[in-house]
Amino acid sequence: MKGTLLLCFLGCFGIALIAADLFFSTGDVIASKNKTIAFSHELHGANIGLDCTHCHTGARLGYKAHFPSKQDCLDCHRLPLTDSAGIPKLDSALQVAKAMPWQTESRVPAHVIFHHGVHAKANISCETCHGSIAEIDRGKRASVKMGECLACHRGETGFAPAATDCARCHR
Amino acid sequence: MSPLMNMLACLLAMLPAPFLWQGAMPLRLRGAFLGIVLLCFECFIFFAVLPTYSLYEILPLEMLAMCLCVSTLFLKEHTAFFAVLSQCFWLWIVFFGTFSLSYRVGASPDYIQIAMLVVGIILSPILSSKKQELRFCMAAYWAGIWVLAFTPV
Amino acid sequence: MILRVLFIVGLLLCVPSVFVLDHALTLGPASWALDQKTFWGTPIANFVFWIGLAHAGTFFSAMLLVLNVKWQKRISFPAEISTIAALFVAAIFPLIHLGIPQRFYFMFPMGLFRHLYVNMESPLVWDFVAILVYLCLSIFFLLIHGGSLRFPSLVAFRRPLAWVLFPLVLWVHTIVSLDFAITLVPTWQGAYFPIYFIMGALFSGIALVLILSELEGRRLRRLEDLLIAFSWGLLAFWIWEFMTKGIWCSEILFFGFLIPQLLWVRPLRAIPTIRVVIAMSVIFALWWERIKLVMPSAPEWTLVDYGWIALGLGGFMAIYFGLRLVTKRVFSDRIDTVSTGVSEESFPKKRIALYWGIGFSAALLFVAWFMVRVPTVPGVRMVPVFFPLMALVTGFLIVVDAFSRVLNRRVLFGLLGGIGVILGMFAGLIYQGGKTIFDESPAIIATEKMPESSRPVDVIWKSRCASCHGEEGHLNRKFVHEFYPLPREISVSRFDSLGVDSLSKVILDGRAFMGAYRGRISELEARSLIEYMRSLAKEAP
Amino acid sequence: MDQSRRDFLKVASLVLGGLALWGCRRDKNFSPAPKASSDISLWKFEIKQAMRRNIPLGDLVPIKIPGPLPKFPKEINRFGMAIDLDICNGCGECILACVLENNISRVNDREAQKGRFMHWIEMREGVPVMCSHCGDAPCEKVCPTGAAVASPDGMSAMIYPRCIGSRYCGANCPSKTRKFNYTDARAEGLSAKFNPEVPLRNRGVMEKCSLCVQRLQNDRLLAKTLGKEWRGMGVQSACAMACPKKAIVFGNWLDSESPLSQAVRGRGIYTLKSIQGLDPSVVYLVGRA
Repeated sequence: MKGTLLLCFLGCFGIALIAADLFFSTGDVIASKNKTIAFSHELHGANIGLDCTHCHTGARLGYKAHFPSKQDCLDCHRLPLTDSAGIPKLDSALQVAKAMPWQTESRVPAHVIFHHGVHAKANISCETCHGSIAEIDRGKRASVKMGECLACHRGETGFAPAATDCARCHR
Repeated sequence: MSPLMNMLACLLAMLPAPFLWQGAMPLRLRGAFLGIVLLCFECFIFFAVLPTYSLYEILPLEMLAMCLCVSTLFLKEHTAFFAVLSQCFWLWIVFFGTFSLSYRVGASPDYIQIAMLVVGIILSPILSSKKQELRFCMAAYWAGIWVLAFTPV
Repeated sequence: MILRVLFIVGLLLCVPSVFVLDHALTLGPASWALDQKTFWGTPIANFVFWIGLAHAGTFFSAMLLVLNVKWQKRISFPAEISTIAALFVAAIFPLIHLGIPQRFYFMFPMGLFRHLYVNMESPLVWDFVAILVYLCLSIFFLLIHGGSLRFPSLVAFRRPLAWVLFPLVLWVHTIVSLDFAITLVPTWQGAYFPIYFIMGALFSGIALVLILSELEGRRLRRLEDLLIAFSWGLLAFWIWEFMTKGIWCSEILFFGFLIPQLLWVRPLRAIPTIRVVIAMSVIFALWWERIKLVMPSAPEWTLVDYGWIALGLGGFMAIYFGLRLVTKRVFSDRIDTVSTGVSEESFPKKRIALYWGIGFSAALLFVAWFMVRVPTVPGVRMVPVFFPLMALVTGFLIVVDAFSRVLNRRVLFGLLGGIGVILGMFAGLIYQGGKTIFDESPAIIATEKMPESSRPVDVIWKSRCASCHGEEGHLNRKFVHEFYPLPREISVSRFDSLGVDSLSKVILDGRAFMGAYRGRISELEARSLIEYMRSLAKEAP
Repeated sequence: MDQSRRDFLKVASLVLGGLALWGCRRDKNFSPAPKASSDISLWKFEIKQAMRRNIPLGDLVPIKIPGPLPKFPKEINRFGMAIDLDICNGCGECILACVLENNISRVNDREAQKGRFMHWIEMREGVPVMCSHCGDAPCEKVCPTGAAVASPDGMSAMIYPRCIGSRYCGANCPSKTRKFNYTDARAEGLSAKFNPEVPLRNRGVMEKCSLCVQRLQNDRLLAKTLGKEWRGMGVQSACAMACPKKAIVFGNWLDSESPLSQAVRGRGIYTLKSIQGLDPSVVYLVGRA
C-alpha cells in the first residue's frame, strides 16, 4: 500500500515534470519570409553548388555570417541565367533594391558572442545549427538555446568537446 | 599556543565538570553557572593563547564541550544519552568551526579529531557501564581527543 | 478577546507594510540603506532575526518532546504556529533583498536545461534549501499535531518527526550563521558563530514564547528561568565577540543581559506586565544585535528600513493570531491539552529506521549525482545540504505513513497524486528556465566589412571565386557550363604570360563575364589570390 | 441601511481611486522616461565628481609575481595588469576610457550623493583601484548561482543573465571593487551604448572590471579561426590604451615576452593589504624589487 502510494506520487511527479518541460520548452523560430525578393536556398545551394559563404561572406571567418549586398547578387545576376519566368521579375526587383536588400534580427542575445568562423574552423557544418536547406527555405532560424550550445560543447552530440567556461561566450 | 597551555586548558576544562549537575539547583542558577564557566574559559584562552592560532575562536567552546562530556560521567542516569549529546555538541563546534575556517584561512578540517569524536559517539552507549574504570577510560579518551587536536604553530 | 485585538492590530500594520513592500520592490535595493561598500542591509538582519524567532516553536515542540520535558505540552501548539508564522515572514526578506527577486528560483539545486548548476559552495544555496525544508517539516509537524485531535493514532508519529526536526532546526541556524562566518568581512568572522547564532535564536525565541503564553493567560516559570540562563550564555558570547573582534555594544548588553536579570527579583517576576516587558527587551536587544552584526557602519536609514519593522510585526501578528483564532474555533480548547489514550512511544521503530535509511540514501544519491555533474565542488562543501535533504525525505515518508493509517485510500492517492503533479510542474518549469533574455533589441545583421587585415586567402577563394572557378580551380561545372562560356582552365604558363598586374586588375575591375570586386577585395588580397591560383594551377594535372 | 451603504461605497471608491493613482505613478504616461543622452561630457563630469570623493586606499603590501592558476594548471594564459605607481599621477583618463569601452552607466543625483557610482575604476588617494581578478577569488566562492565565475584565462568573470543580485560577492570582496546596479539606468536615460560589443546591464545585477573580456574574446576567436596559438599578444585593455603616461600595462603573466612580463621585471610588485593572500592578477608596481 505504502509502496504504491509512493509510486503514485513519484509517477505523477515525473509525468508532470516531463509535461511541463515539453510545454515550456521553446520550439523552432520561424521567421516571416522576406517579401521584397524571393530567395530559394535550394536553387542556389544544392542545385548549382554554391558555397554558403558565397553570399554569407562571414560564415567562415567572421563573427557574423552576414547577408549579401546587392552587389553580391549582381555578381551573377548581371546576366540572364535561366529561361525561368521569374528572372525578369527578379531583374526589376534587383534594379530598385537597396544596397543591402536583406536585413535580419540576430537570434543571439547581446551578452553572448557566437563566432561563425571558429565553428567553421572546427568543421561544424552550417546545417548543424541552421537545419537543412529545405528547412531554411521554410523559414526556420538557427536555434540559439544555451542548453543546445552546451550539449555540443560538452561533447555529448558527437563533436569534440570544446570550452564550457562561461566567459568564453558571455560578456 | 604552547603545549603547556594546551594541557592546562585540558585540565581547566575538566575542573568544573563534577560540579555542573550536583545538587538541586534551579534552572536559572545552573544556566548562569554554565555561562560563567564559559566566560572563565574565554578569559583563559584570551590570556593564554595568541589569536594567530587558527582554532583560537572556538577553543573556549571546545573546552565547554569537553567539560560537558566529562560532566556526564558524574550523572546518575541517562549517562550514555547525555554523553552522546555532549559529544555531538563538540563535533558540531569542531566541524562547523573548521568548516568556516576552511573558507577563510584555507585549512581543511581536522578529520582525525572529527573521526575520533564520531568513534566516541558510537562507543559511549556501549561503554556506559557503571564501572569506574570504564568511566576513567572515557575521560582519558576525551582528553586524548583534546591533546591530539592540538597543532603546534 | 486580546487575540482578536492583536489580530486586527496585525492587519492594520499590514497596510503600511504593503506600501513599504511596493516601494522596495519598485525601487529595488536602492530604497533602503546600502552603498557600494555595504551590500547587505536591513532585510538580511531582519531575516536572521525572524528565522531565529521561528526556532523557538520547534524548540518547544520538537526538542523538548524528544528530551522528555513534560511541561512542553502546555505551550507546544501556539509555539508551532508561531514557527510557521515567523518562517513565512522570514522567507519574505531574502526575496526582497535580491536585486532581481523574480530570479530567486536560480538557487534551486537542480540541473537545468541550460546545463547550469548552482554553486554548492555558496552558503546562500544551503540557506535556501534548509529553509524550504524547515518550512515543509514544520508544516508536517503541525499537521500531525492538529490531525492527532481527530485521529488519536497519529500521536505516535509526533516523536519520530520531532527527532527529524530537532537536529534540523539547529542545522538551519548553523547554516544561517555560516552565511557570515565563512566570509572575509572582518566583523562577520567567527568560527564560534554556529553556537552563538543558535543561542541567540533560542534566546529571542524563548522570549517570544513567553509573551505568547502570557497572551494565552498562562505563566510558565520554566520560561523565565530559561531566559535568565540564556542571558548568561549570551553574555559569554558577547564578551567573546569583544575579546576576538573588539565589538562592544552597550545597548545590547543593557537590554539583552541586564534587564533580564530583573527576573531574579521575585516580586517583580510576579507581575505579568514586567515579564512581558522584559521579554520584549530581550527581543529588541537581539533584533538590534542582528542589525549591528549585518551592518556595523550603517548608511543613513530610509523609511523602508523602518518599514521592515511594520512588515515583520504585521505579517507575524496577522498570520499567528489569525491561525490561532481559527484553530481555537475549530478545535475549541482541546488542542492545548492533548491527552489521548495512545502512547507517544508506540511508533513503528523498525519502519522509522527504514525511512531514515531511505532519506540517507536519497541524500547520498543527490550528492553523488551533483558531484558527477559538477566535479569542481569539493565533496565536504556539500555536507550542509546533505542533512536537510535527508530530513525532507525522511519527514515526508513519516507523514505519508502516518496519514496512510487514518485517511481513506482514495483521498490519499488523490492528495499525493495532486501534490506530485504540482511539484512536477514546478520542477519542469524551473528546468526549462526562462526564455532567452534579450535585454537589448536584437542586433541587425547586414553586410558589413569583414576585418581585412587577416583574411586567409583560401577562405577568400572559397567564398568569392570558387562558385565559378571551383574550389580546386577546375570550374564549378554544376553552375558554369550551362549559362556561360567556360572560363579558361588555369595553367602556370598562362599565369606567367599575363602577369600579376593585369590579373589583379581583372579581379578588381572585372572583365567579360567576371564581376568587379573592388571594395570587397583589397589590392593586396587580389595579389595573394593570384598567388593562390597559381599554386592551384601547379597542382592541377 | 441605505445611508451606510452609500458611505461604504464612497469610502471604497475613494480607497480604490487612491490605489489606482498610486499604481499609476510608475506609468510611463504619468512620468515619461527622460531622454537618454550619449553626451560624453556628462560622464566626464561624473568622473570628476567621483574623483573628488576621498576614499582611503589602505596599505600596499609586496607580493610574489602572479603565476599559473592552481585551478587551471594546464592553461598557458593568465591575463592581468600592472599599474606603475611611480608614473601614475591619478589623472583619471583610465576611468573615462573604461566607461566608454564598457558602456558604464551614470547614476542619478540622489545616488551620486550617496557615492554609489558605477565606475569600475575608482581613484583612492590618487591610485586607480579596480577588481584584482584574484586567483582565489572570494566572490566566486559565495555566489549562489555561479554568476561570478573564474575563467581559465585568469579573469574573474561576471555572467549578467545568471546574476540574481544577492550581492554576496560584493559583501565578501575585501577590496570592495564590485559595483551594484542600484539604478535602472536605461529607464532613467543614464546609459549609452558607446561600444556596441558590450551589453548594457540591468538594474539589480553586480558588475565590475571585466579585464576588457570582449577584446580578449575577439582576439582569441580570430586566432582560433586562423588556427594560431593564442597568447593574447597585442591585446590591450581600454585603460591601458588610454593612459597618457603608459602607467598601466596589460598582458599575459605566463608569457615571458608579453609587455606585462617585461614591465614587471625587476620591479617591486604590490597589492592591497586586504587581498594579499588571494593571488591577484592586477598588481601595482612601486620602486625596484
